[in-house]
Amino acid sequence: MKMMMKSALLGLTMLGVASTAVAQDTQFIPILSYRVGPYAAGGSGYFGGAIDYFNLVNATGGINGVKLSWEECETEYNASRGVECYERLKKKHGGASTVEPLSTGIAYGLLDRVAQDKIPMTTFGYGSANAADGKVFKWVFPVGTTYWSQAAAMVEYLGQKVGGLDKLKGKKIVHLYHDSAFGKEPIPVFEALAAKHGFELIKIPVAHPGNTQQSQWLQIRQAQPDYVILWGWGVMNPTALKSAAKVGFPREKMLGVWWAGSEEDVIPAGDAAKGYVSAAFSAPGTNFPVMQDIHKKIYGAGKGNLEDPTRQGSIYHTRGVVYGMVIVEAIRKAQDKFGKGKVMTPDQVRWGLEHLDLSEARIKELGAAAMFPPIKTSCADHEGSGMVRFQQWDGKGFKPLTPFMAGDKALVRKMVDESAAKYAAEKKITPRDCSKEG
Amino acid sequence: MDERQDTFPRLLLQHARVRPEHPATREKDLGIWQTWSWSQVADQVRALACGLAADGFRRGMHLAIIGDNRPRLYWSMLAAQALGGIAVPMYQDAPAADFVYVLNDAEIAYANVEDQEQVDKMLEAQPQVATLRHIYFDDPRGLRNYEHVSSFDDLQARGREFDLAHPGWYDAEIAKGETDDVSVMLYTSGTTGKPKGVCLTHGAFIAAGRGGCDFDRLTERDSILSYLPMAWVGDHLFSFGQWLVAGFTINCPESGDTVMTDLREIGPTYYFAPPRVFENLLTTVMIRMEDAGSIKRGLFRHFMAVARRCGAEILAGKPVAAGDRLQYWLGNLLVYGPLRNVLGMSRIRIAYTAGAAIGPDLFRFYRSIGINLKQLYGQTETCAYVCLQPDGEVKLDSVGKPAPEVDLKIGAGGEVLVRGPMLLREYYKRPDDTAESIDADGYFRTGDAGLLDDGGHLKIIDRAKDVGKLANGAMFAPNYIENKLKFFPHIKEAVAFGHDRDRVCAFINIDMGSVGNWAERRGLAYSGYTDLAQKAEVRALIRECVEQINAELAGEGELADSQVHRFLILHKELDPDDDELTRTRKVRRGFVAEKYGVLIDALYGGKQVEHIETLVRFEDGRTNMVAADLVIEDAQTFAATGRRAA
Amino acid sequence: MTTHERRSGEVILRLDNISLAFGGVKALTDISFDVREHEIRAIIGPNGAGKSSMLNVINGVYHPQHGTIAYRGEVRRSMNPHAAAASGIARTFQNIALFRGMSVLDNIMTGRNLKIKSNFVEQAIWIGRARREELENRRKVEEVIDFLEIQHIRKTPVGRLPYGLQKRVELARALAAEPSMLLLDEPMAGMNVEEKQDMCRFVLDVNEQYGTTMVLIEHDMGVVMDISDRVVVLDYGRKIGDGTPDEVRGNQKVIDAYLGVAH
Amino acid sequence: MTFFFEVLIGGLLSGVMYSLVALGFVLIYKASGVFNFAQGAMVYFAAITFVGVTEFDISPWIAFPISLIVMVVLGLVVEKVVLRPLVNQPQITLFMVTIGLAFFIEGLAQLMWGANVRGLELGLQDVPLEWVSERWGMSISKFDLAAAGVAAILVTSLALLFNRTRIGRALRAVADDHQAALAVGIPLQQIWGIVWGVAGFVALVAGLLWGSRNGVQFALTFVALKALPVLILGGFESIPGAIVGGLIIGATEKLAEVYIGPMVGGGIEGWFPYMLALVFLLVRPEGLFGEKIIRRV
Amino acid sequence: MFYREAGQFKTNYIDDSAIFPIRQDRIGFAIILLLAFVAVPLFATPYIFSAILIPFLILALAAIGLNILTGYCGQLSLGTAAFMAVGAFASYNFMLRVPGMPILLAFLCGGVMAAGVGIVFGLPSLRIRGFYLAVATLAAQFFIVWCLAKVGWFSNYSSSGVITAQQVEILGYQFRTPASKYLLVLGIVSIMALGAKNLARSNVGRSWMAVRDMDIAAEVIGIRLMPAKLLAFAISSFYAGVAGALYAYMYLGTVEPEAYNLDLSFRILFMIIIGGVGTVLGSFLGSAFIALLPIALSLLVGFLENSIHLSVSKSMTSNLELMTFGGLIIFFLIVEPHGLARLWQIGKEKLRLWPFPH
Repeated sequence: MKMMMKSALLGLTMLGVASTAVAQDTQFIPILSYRVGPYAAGGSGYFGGAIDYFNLVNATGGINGVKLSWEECETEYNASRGVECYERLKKKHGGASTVEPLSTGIAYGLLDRVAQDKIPMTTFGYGSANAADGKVFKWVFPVGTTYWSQAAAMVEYLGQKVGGLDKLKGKKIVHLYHDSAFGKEPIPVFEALAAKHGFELIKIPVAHPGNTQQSQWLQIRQAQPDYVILWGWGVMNPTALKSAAKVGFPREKMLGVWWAGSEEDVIPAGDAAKGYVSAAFSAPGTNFPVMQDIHKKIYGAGKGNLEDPTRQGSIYHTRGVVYGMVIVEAIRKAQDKFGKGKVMTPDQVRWGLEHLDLSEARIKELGAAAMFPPIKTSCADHEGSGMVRFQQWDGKGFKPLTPFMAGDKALVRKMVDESAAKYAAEKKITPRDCSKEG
Repeated sequence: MDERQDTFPRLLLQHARVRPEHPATREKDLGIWQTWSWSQVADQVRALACGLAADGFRRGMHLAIIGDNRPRLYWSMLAAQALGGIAVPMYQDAPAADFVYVLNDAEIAYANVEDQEQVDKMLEAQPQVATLRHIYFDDPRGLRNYEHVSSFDDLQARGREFDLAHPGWYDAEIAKGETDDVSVMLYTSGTTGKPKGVCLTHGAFIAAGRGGCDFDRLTERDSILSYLPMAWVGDHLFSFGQWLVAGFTINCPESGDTVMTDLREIGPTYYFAPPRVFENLLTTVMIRMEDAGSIKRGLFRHFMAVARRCGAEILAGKPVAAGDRLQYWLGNLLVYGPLRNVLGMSRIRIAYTAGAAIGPDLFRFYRSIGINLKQLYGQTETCAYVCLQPDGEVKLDSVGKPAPEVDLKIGAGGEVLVRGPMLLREYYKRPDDTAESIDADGYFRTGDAGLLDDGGHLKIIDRAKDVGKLANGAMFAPNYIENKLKFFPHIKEAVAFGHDRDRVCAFINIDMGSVGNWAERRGLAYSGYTDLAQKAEVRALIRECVEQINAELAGEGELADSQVHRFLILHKELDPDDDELTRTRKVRRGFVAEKYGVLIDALYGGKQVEHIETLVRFEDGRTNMVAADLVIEDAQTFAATGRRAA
Repeated sequence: MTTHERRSGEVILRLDNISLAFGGVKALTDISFDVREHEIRAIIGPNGAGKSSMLNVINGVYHPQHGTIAYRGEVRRSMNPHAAAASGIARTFQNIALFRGMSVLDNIMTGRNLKIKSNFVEQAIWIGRARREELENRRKVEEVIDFLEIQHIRKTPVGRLPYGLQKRVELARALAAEPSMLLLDEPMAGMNVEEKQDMCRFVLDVNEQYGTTMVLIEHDMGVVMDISDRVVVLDYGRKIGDGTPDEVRGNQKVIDAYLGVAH
Repeated sequence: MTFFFEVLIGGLLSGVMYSLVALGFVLIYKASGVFNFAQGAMVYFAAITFVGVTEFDISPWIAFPISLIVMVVLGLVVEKVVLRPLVNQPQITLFMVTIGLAFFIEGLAQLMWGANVRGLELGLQDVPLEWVSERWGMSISKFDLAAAGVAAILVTSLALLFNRTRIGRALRAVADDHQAALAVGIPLQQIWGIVWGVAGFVALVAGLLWGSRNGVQFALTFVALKALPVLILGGFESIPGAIVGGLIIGATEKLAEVYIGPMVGGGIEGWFPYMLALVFLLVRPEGLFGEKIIRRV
Repeated sequence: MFYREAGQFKTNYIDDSAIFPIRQDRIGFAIILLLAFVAVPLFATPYIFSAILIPFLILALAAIGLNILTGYCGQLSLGTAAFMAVGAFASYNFMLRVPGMPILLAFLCGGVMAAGVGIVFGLPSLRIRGFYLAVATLAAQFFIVWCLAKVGWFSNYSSSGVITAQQVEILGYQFRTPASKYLLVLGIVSIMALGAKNLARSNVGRSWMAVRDMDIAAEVIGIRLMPAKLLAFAISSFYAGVAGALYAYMYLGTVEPEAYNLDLSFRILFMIIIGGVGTVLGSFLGSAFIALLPIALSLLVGFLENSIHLSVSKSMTSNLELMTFGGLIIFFLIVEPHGLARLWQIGKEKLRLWPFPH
């Protein structure tokens, strides 16, 4: 007991002492990672990828000479701990440039805080879709794709599969979703598109954690849908695949959200996962030059972040690398405007995120051609792409089915604006006038 | 208004005028300290007095007061005095039979008692006490169906009616009071014979109280715990005389069981206890410290050593080395302060002990942890007011200097003689005794043998009549020896013999608590006092003590011949119930010598073992026979060292 | 004791043809007896005779299958504990049923819960009526503490007390309710002679001081015969004797079933 | 109607899986009065240990005994280090300590074997039985049937252990009355050790079955939550209760999700079993197989 | 050692039943309050406010709520977080739908709603007890969170079921800075803690403890079990509800029902077990322990990494953190099963009796 109190005290006194060797002239990025708990596999892959890329940038001279620095904090995917991590890291090492919690719950907890602290937050491929409206959400960047864009793209893809969107009429599509904010997010878009294209949408929720889905799949079998969209998370995904196999529903007709589209989601299902299709906002693989560089320069030097090096090029790892690239590009963009070789302030980084212009050419320069879609953000549009590609699991890896493609962007944009406006009204926020922004 | 402040009722009225809201009396009752201010006390006393008057109590009558320290019993004394009556407090734990004599002697007609227990005793005594007619009780519990007794509440109710019906009567009665009126009659337990009623006047007690208050600068802000028998002169001086002189607060504990807790709660500024209380306290401290962890014990030992080295000196304001001073300061923070606190003594300004000699170690212990413990010297006949130890002049072996207004001299045979306003008026109905105890010059013969040292401090050696001579003519002061023995925590009582004999022998009573604890720590099993007392280990333990005082006596001149050659440990504890001790726990030497003559013969006859059977009386009156074979121990003696007095 | 006259009054409790069974096990069979106001009524009988069940029926812990209970003129099929408490029946238990996590004072204070009128909001704010009631009740409780002479353990957690004192605290808790009838289930079980004497004194004092009617289960025959006015004898759930101590002592059935065997 | 039976049978079969987990709880609760919340963590630990061992190219037939030894040792260590010092503490304290234990075991499992999600193939395909589908148009999973078989074997052997062996009798005595068992000289601590060992074994079996079904991943710890309503329904101390409770919970939750779910927006499986158990308890507080409690005064 | 109790006597029952009957305790507590209300706002950093102190206080409030139910009334509950969710969502809806609703009143109403829901889920406690009841409260946990997510009205039909707390404003003052939020939370928590303490020391609290310690005896002395238990559920849920509202309004800002998941319930249960069941103080100590331990551990790990350049992988340290957390809980319960409050009490007794051992 005495010992413990002592160590607790020791820990507290270290609050002040725990400075690090990180120099002041670096661009600091807090990493709110989670490497324990139910989502540890995803967290370690994703943040491993980001850190690998940051290491690569530092190894090759930084961003115009500015090195990146970062510090990790374990959130356990828990909102409260995530907030604490954010608060702990936000002022460190000259201040956080940008933050990426990779958790819907934590992102909500940070929503007000980042606006207050003026630190841009990215929510790569998750979170609230209305945040794509930069007029209302000045500090939030769902860069790449939101759930709504993804939902639209899924319908687009299914339209292609049946031979045109008009052929969707009369088709039955099941939305099998994790019964949470995450799973319910795309429903408005699905409903709008169902109305538009005339397909029948059957919504079947799965209670958290989703480790039994017998009844849902019996219902699905009963309904005999044409397609099942799997909007799952964690253990729900392999369970869905297994249960699909159990009731004999063809996996080829299952279309997963990208969080249901990683190796971690299909491997536990074993053979039951073969043929399953999922969305993705980045392409996996180790063949991209940037991945090769990471392999050689970082893992070759023994500095790789993944404990299991064979996970290089996996879905989560490449997502993390993509995240890293986008952030680095945003900082580069900001440097272009505010001074090369300087450490950017969070607001400058925000400007960079708002003026991203990653053309195909630029992406190729980065050694990531076709790894992720072109992204061009603006004051009003914090998403910048909305493109998704589809991939199929063949038992060993995900094989691309389509190039990056988008759905009904106009409809999605309209819904985003409406939703953001409602949010602004509720929160009494006056939207920015983007015509006046530089 | 009468401005004279020469009787207690007048003092009461004075306080009620000057400090009506100041707390006068507190009693822990129903879980909290019920408080009465001076004006409330005055009001209560008025009602009591008028009630007594209504029931026919008149000037010159005696009012018996029997019970634990209760506010209404203290007020009863004032009520009696207000009517010109005389309060006669009695020892509450005496059996009914003992009361009969005193009740008759004092011609008691009215008795204010505490509770059912005392009422029962009064009723038991009543058939033999022709005068006793009115019995009033404080606590009505269990007395619901008693007839011919009345509660204080009823008495006061009658009093208030009487007061209304006779306006001015009460004030007139107080005005009639004279300072030379007898205010209280205290019975001396008397080491021999029947108790004598000592008649003390208002003036005597006020003089004694005022002298003490001035001497120690007592004010109305002080407070005291009143827990000693009300019939004892000490309590009467501190909880009554000084209370009314200084106007401070007296606090009555909840019950006998809770005195220590109550002491701690009240945290009095002024404290009075006979040595045995201090001794018991110290024993508890030491026993409780035995169970402490080694660090704490080490800390305690270390700082107690520091305190022994310099504590008393620091208290006396004498120069002490800076290092010691620092250590003492630390010790005060870590040990003495907390210790005073747990003992309930952190606020004590002045503590007195009297009634018996106090062991130097004991005395020094309290002074060294920062408690200003002093001794006083006096008798019932002198309102317990003869000598006081002035602050800064506290000597361990003296009882202090003559108090203000006290005229003291050493008479023939070393007897201490005193004269002053605090002297008794007479022994009630005993002119012979009165004449015998007060000489022609008005000096009272204290009966103690003592001597004045160079600084004018009085040192008491023994009772004058007890001081005898050994067969070789050397001085023999049994009390002196006994007290030395009793200063050992293991020894509770001792009786030394030697007058007209060739050497000194002694009876010993071991202290059950202390020796019992000692035995337990050694894994010594025993079934009770008798068994424990006769264990060889215990005898060896006591022999060490005896030999230690022999060594001391060897260096004390004339007393070197008084070394204890042989002793035995009695098979039972000397007990007031068996008449072996007085109610104030003084040994009745003659009685004991007679009762245990066979043992004395064995001691002097050189026997090694002696059989004895004794009848023991319990509190409830049952008796039992205790028998044992007592082993007699021989103790080593030492050749006289030191100077031999002229 | 100078005057020891008891004022036995009217019958206030009458039990008629009470039968109680648990599952198939009969605990009480067709028992009838009454209790008069202010009296000390003892229930005796060998172990398992159904004595405690009887008390449990009186204050509604058990609901008998047959029979009626008339208390102060009101006839019921069965009591319930709250109604019993509200109508002035208090009790103590054979196995001490004190609230072990609370101090002596708090335990006794719970005995006064029925006297409290303030609601929880007032109590949370701790002013006005709530505080006044708290203080009034505290005073009442202190009187009980004083009565039973447990001042020195007032703030001690009950778990730390020796058995005898716990029994006394339980009695105090029952007394705090100022009951008109007190059910005592073996109040002196497991006590030494001195503690028993004390307890006897308290029981008698309570009876005398407050006129409380007592229904008492006790094993110590000396005590029972000494202090009770009338005695009911149970054996195997049936009544085999009823009357004054002397009558019961002379009853052959009782002697056979109980006295002869037990002593 | 076919659909109803299909749902019912599917539910009963998945109920067996719940029972398997509940069994671990019951064993420990019965013997030592501990409500072992770490049972879920033990299931995860067991499964990941098994998979981890097979990753060293060790055959499952060897991996199984290895994992079994690991689990038994874990159980013994837990009993000795964690629970023995807490004998005679209130149940809630013991319960809390097992939550702490759950954290510890989860951390240990991930530390030893990494947080990676793994598949586990027991050679049993989780596909419909063809002849059943053909004959009645119902899909009954082979895997579920096999799991039910395993559970049946496990329960039978536990029942044998409890009823036929000396240890079993001692176990039952301990369950009935700790003090009395101690008094007649049953080595209480040894019994507790055995029970924790057996609980480890049950956890391994449950871990393998659940792992092969959903993959071996952290979420296996959640299966404990599925077992809790089974426990309330069946009673904490009853092995048959765990089995029957599991079946009832499994069947009703599937039926409810299918038939009631759509009316209220679905996703009711998370709370429905609890509500069911709750309602059941209100009617019969002593549980399925409990005896009516007479509260003595 | 620092106690000087001699001379502190009580002359009336008010003083005798005071929360801090000992003067030194009163002084100590006054110093703590002074520190909390004055010194901390002056010196603490925003990080300390918004990441440590605010959640610590809010969770302590929830722990007080659970302690009322579990610690005082003896009804084990695993659904605290759900009642917090009710409070949060109710407050949100009162703010949203009642024009001009003062925020404090909204918190109060949120608490009252939670109390109502608490009563409903407390009803089973009349029939079932112990772990059975505990598991039954899980039904509340899952059902309430499901309900809040499922019924769109609760979240004002937000597509994802998420609510965004409105700006907190009292008498025109907007609580934006961490320090101001901290002070508001501290004020609310202090007042409610006092209320809980008052309840605990008056008849309601004693009735609860009586029910907890021996329900039959409680019934026999006239305590009605149903009102007592339901009141405990109601007040407990009220506290949880207010805490939940504060959690949404003063801490997270935007929350989904899932934020009030079983994990949170368990964390709060931990708090009272580690802190001390049946004491208000324990709720604070437990909250401090559970809220600060992971932070302290991760800081410690960070410090070790930086100071001795331990280059262990991050997942390893994260797992070690988790194990240490679990291990410490085990260790703690073994060392002092009655929690930190008991430890404090023992320590205090020792200091009061110093230098005596007992």
